[in-house]
Amino acid sequence: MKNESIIESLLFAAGDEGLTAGQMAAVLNIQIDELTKILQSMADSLIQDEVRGIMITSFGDEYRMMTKKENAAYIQQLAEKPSPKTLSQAALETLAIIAYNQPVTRIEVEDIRGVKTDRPIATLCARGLIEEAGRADAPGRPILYATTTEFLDAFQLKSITDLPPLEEGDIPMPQEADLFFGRFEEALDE
Amino acid sequence: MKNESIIESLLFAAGDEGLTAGQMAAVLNIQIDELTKILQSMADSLIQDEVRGIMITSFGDEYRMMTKKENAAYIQQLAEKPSPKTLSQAALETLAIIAYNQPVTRIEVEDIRGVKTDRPIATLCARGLIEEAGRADAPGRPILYATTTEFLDAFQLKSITDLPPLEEGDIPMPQEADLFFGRFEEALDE
Amino acid sequence: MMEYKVKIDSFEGPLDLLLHLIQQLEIDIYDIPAAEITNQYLSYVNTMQQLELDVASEYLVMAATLIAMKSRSLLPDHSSEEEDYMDEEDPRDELARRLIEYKKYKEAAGRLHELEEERTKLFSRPPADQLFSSNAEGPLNVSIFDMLGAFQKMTRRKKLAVPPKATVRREELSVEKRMKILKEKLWASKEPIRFDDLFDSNERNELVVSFLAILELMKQNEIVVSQKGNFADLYVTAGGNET
Repeated sequence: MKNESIIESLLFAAGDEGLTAGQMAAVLNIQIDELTKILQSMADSLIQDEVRGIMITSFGDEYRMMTKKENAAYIQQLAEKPSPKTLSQAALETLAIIAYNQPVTRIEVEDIRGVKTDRPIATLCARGLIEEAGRADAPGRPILYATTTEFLDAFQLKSITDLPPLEEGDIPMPQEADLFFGRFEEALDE
Repeated sequence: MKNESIIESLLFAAGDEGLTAGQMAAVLNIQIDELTKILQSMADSLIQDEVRGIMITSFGDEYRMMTKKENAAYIQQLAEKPSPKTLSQAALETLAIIAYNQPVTRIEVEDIRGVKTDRPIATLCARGLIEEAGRADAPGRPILYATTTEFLDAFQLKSITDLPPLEEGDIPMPQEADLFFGRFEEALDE
Repeated sequence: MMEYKVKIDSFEGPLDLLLHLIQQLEIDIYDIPAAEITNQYLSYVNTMQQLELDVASEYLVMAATLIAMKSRSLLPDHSSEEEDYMDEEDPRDELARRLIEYKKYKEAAGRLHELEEERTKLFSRPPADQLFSSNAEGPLNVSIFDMLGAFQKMTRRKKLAVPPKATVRREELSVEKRMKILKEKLWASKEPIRFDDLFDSNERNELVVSFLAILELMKQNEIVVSQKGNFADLYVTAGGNET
């Protein structure tokens, strides 16, 4: 059953965002009915198989891969044993996005990372590497974040302009607004 | 085998941050030897099992869960953005020279390439593939460069010793030594 | 002419150009014919200059080296003094050594490229937020390179198209269909409808389609949009040329 392998790859790579049956069926080029049947049997066997540590959950027609509940305590243990002197991948990613896009909201960071980012932001704030820098002019007036002088110290930078320039296309930017207004302008031109 | 389930959960949660054998062994409260044995058997059976779409890879002392190569095209179909650009020839040559000779100064790289190499080095730094590794004990104390763990990740190498061996090229070499011994033997025959 | 330009531009430096010539002319790298290679090399560099390409100084330095090598080869042959093993080194040997050294890494670069391509076929997922510890303390020991590495790792991940949240309807609406739905909704309502409430999906495509539909309806005078003042909510009413 090659389809099961592809579904596992897709759900894994989709992260916490999940995928709909429709999206997966389209990729596999099969009927949604057939897809949901495969998904159901995969989900069942994951639950029953003691050797497996992940499961498939569904919400509406959205499917997500998650760790099994009974292993939550072990994951928690991992979180409680931080390596003291370095930052985690999650924190470094978050920091990089803020440094290159500042000031920026949490939602924008999450949009780029594709995963929730409350905790990394809380820790970076607690560490004094980022700080609140006003509010965005958007619904809900979300907090904007920017790097601090401590950030410059920690990374031995004279100023924020000292950050190594990234190549064109390397900086993922939140683009929703641009797309929207791009099409809006097109429409006006007509 | 409950341990396998926990390991799967841990690797899944860690995502592309990966985990060391030590971290996992600590959580499971088992010896590292035992853990690596379990990991190895899990990795093997994932590769062999056609129904599975993920696999366990290792580089450095870090283990990570990844999608299988043969499913790449399906994931690409759902991807919002194209893959990041691959490196230019200039950057690749520079990286090769640094990787095989590290730590090495910019001047040494330029000696081999026969051309200025500031920009490729800046690009490689910005990509996190090389980093400064102290200063050479030479006039002007030039910066030394070495590859990073991100380099290992970007090229799927377990360690730096995993680099494909440098070939002497397909230019037929008149072997100095052979010539010498050839003549030596001739002399003995007389 | 264009072909030339592309070709010449694609050399990584004088050594790369020389390797190309050696290959093209099928020359033994250990016995480089100084005159021939110099002439070929100079004609390439000339073309580059004629095309007003920015010829790196390294090309000119190499040109000078080659010319010196060529003139030496044209000098009367000293090889009659065959016994003189202490003869100074043939400059061609030094050049061959450099070319071979460079070629080694040029080929290694090719193999790295293949590995890089293979790597783009593997994907992982973002680390779970719950894994992230918030009680890290002590002095920080990270460099800018750690940050850039993490950042690159992230760009290699694939962000898959996010399914629409909450609303399940996935069918794509055309602007025309959307206009019809909006019209029905507005005509059915006695009160003006708040502009924001006309968008019943957060999905980008749908937002754009709805928005275009409203613009079109305004243009056709099918609806009237009103606002009490700057930054106040917009209200939409059916109106204009009802038939």
